[in-house]
Amino acid sequence: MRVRVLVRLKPGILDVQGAAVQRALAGLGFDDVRELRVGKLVEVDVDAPSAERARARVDEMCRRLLANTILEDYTIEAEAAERLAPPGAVR
Amino acid sequence: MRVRVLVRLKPGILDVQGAAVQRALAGLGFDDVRELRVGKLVEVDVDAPSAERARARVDEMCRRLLANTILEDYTIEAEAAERLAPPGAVR
Amino acid sequence: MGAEPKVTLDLARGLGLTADEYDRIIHRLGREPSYTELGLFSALWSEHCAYKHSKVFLARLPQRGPHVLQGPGENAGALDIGDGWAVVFKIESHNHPSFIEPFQGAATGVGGILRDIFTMGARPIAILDSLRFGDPADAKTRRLIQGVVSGISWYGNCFGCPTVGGEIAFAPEYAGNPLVNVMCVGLVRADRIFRARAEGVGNPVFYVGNKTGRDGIHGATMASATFDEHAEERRPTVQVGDPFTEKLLLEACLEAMATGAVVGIQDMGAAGLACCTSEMPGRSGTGMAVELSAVPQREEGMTPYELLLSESQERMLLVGARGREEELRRVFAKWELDAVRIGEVTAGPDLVVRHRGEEVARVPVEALAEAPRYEKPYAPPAGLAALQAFDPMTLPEPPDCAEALVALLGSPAIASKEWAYRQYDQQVGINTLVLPGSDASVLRVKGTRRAIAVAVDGNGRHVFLDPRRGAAMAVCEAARNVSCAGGRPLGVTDCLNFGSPERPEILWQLAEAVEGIAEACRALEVPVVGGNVSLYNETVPAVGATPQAILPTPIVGVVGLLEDAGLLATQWFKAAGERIALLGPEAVSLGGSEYLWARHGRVAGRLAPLDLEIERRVQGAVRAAIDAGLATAAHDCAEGGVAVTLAEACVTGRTPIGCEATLSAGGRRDQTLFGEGPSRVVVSVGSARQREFEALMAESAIPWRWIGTTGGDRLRLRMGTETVVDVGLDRLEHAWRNGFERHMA
Amino acid sequence: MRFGVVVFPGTWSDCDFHYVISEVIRQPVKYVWHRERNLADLDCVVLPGGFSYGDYLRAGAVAGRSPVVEALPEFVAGGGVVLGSCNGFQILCEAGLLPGALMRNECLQYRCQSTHLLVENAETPFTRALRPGQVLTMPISHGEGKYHADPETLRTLRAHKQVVFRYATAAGEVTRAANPNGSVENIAGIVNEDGTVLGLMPHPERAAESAMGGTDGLQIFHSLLGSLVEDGAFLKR
Ligand SMILES: Nc1ncnc2c1ncn2[C@@H]1O[C@H](COP(=O)(O)OP(=O)(O)O)[C@@H](O)[C@H]1O
Ligand SMILES: [Mg+2]
Repeated sequence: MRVRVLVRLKPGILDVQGAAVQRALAGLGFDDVRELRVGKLVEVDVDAPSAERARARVDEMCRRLLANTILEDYTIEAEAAERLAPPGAVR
Repeated sequence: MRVRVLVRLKPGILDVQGAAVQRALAGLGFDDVRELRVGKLVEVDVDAPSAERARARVDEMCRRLLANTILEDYTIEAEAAERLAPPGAVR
Repeated sequence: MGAEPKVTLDLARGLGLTADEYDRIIHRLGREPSYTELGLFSALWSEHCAYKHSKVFLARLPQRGPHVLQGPGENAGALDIGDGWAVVFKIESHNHPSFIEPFQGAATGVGGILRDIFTMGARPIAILDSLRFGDPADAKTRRLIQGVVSGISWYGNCFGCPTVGGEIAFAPEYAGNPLVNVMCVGLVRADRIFRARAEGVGNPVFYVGNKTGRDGIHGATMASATFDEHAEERRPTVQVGDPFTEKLLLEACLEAMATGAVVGIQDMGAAGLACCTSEMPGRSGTGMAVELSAVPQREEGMTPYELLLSESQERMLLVGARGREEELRRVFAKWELDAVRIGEVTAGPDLVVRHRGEEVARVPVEALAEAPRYEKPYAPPAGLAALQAFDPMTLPEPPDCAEALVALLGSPAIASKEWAYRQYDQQVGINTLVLPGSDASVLRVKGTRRAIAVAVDGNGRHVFLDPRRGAAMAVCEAARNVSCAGGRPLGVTDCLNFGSPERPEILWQLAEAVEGIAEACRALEVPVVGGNVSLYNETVPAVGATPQAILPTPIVGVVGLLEDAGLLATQWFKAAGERIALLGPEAVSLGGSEYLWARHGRVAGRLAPLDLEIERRVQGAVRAAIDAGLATAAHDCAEGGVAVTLAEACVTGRTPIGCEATLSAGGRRDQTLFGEGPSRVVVSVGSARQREFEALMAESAIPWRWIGTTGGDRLRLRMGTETVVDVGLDRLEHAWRNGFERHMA
Repeated sequence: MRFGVVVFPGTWSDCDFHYVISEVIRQPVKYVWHRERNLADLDCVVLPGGFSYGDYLRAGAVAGRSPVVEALPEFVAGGGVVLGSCNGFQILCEAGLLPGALMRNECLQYRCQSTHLLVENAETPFTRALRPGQVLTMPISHGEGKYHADPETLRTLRAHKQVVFRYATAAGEVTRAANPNGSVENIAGIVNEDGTVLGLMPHPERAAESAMGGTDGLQIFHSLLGSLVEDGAFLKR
């Protein structure tokens, strides 16, 4: 069962790295970026009988280790989330 | 236009973070993890007339800066990708 | 697994072997090699492993001396420093990988040299990095610098070895071919040095460390991948560093060595398993048999060829004592590492490689070590004589020498490199007595009164204009830096970075440079105990254009000994009212100088003369003055000449202290101030000890004179009675602190 | 006073603390392996600097869940004290033994440099030999030392005088320029409510001998020893 975890800084916390990337993009001429935030992607393949169980298990991993809830929020998604980009964009 | 970029190490490249996290989880009793890979999540809000344009623009950003294409692959997804986790899991 | 490609001359060529070499292999084996065997030869007979073009020259380097415990031929050299201790050190290049992927390339460069040190049983205590880039005003170069410096920082810091010194210099010739040379120094009990030998028939061979993937398999795999549809997946991948695993390897290896159950050990660096399984028995006249399917693997379906040639990082090959396998396994298990038995030492003469029981290679160990040696023709480059004939005195004098000095102090090559080294842990291990920022760094040897001083140096412009003298000057400068810290130079490691040896003018540079290093080492009585050669450092700027080689850049690392760690010196003035002496010859030249490059954009002219006997005596005199507690500061005159040396002595300490000095009249002002020449050192002496110092200098039989006094908040330089520079320290300090950093901010 | 220096895979200031404790302040000291849960024979546990488990996920995250760290609450409840420096501070926060969290330096680079620390609370076992307002000089060496806590936590920290050190100028002014990593309110070191667990980013063990450039770090050890000598209060056993 493949599950995907997205870990992001909590809304109130300054994302210094995101700001730096945004600045660097602006320097390259990408001045159309309104906002940019950088987070972590954790992809887990977990032994579980059902998607439900897998998700519950990964939720536990997040609480125990994968996220620091003082700083970070997390979302769990089923890996199958369709990739909305055209195949060409998948490198 | 909000777009989400997932940056992952290319297959075959040693994922030192992923391996370390997997070992750590096993140490915490999560021995049901078959594989775990750590990547980057970049969420970009870009000024664009259409989803197409936004995606094309972000694709360019990926090639120029957001991904290191020697080591990394990337996927671009529309931000609206439904979150498949139950609301309770969103922290 | 796709079928193995058929072995043909074309395939051999594709793997980098020449037709002649291919014939030799067939002749040596008495048959066609198998594909896997061809892989072994291609790797071990590569320039990188076999030194085909440089070996004839390297033999000229002096390698023996009273302190040498281990010369070239092992993973690193070793010198006896007394009280039962030895230092183990070596320098290596990671130029090509760092250009492809600056962060990981530099990081894995650090990882590789650290392993070379701890395979000898030594605990690494210091890293030094010598870097060369194009113009930092260029955005692409800046990204390279950022990547390389953060890669070194990441690996060294995470591993836990301080980076205590190094250098960064710039020239357009490096833009397409940056240099990343890393030196590491370790400490070991002199009677506990381990060697990369496979002794004792029947002893088990263990594989330890990270799993093997398809990382960095040399272009070879590319060629072979066209034979099946999996070409894309098989593409060799960039090597990625894992400093955490390396740290575990360090602790586990040292602990395993302490049990006495380790017979020999070597790290899997270039050409990975192929290199270890042939070099280790090669050194001890034995053979080895290994079973590749036992090798821990990260990817599916790896072929014998790939398993042998993979350059996955953080791996070691270890020969254990028979019957003590369990002991070894326990130590590695404690550090959460697998030690897997993959074979055993045999009576020889062959390296026998099996895969799932099937023999895939059987090659005499000696044959793999018998790469051809080339003695190709060489000749000086055509335009060199004209360049040397250029007279810098035909250029206009600067209207304002103070302005020229401020500009020179702010040139990226001379300006402070704090931007880089504040990203490096400089102190872990609590040995660093002198941090980066002085001529040499000094590390104590705990439990003794001793300390070691270390420095790396090299100047591509000097070597380009006069390879022999320029390279000799690099040895002198590194040794002089060590002497200025109070250390007696004991030994040298060198990294020879050049273009393609297939071009006669490059080979000439290499030959001359090695000769220069040898001359200087003999004169200073410092043997070369190890090093590295990096050739083919060139880029083709545009399709069809002639390749652009780097400036010929031998980098020299020197390790010296202080018998008393309390008697060390740093480069900055400590107090007002002290006298300043200039030791060494007056002769300087603007030829090949930083000034000529920074102000006039030229690399031309002749270098100042080098008298190795004077050099030796000046260094001895500086050390004697430091040992006697007479010198409160000692600073070597290098890039930028005596004016920059004095300015640095004023502003690089915690509290700036000004000075006044009178330089010899007569010459042109820019030449006197900024001209460069060897064997020159500025020393400050407390006024009460002036007479003693004079006596000591007289005894040392060197040219020297008092030139001024410290104090105030300005730098004032006179020539005769004319004041040529009078500038506030704040301006000098600002220029020096920001000259490089402003590019990187 | 019996010290234990904890060793995680990837720890590197362990030997430095061990050296300073045994050779400089000359106290009994031993290494404590990260799997150890029995700390009964110790008075002070040191969590040293390094990159435990490579710090690959977040600094200190994995070590914060290790057996030895799980044993710390009981050790502290029994009268022991805990000193976490650098990675040790990160581990204590990750384990929830100290409030807040340490994030990537604001400059996004590793920083190894000398810093000045303003002593704010001189009433902890770690700072009793000091005066409030005193300025110490100690090096830092980290990539993730930006202290973060939400406003409410910061209020509590202030209310209980839990902030022990702030980055400052040599003259003791708490300024933005003196803050090497962007820590909130220049916080460099804090204690728990009881004052028995100290976490700080700087390295006291690197400032314990004049040959290493200063001895201000020794004050923390002297405070600990003095606390023991004057009243064994925090040593209930
Ligand atoms: N420039 C040099 N000067 C002296 N010795 C050298 C030089 N280059 C290489 N050597 C020695 O030759 C041996 C083989 O070098 P090398 O192949 O670089 O070792 P490694 O396999 O560890 O990279 C080493 O002992 C090294 O010290
Ligand atoms: Mg080696």
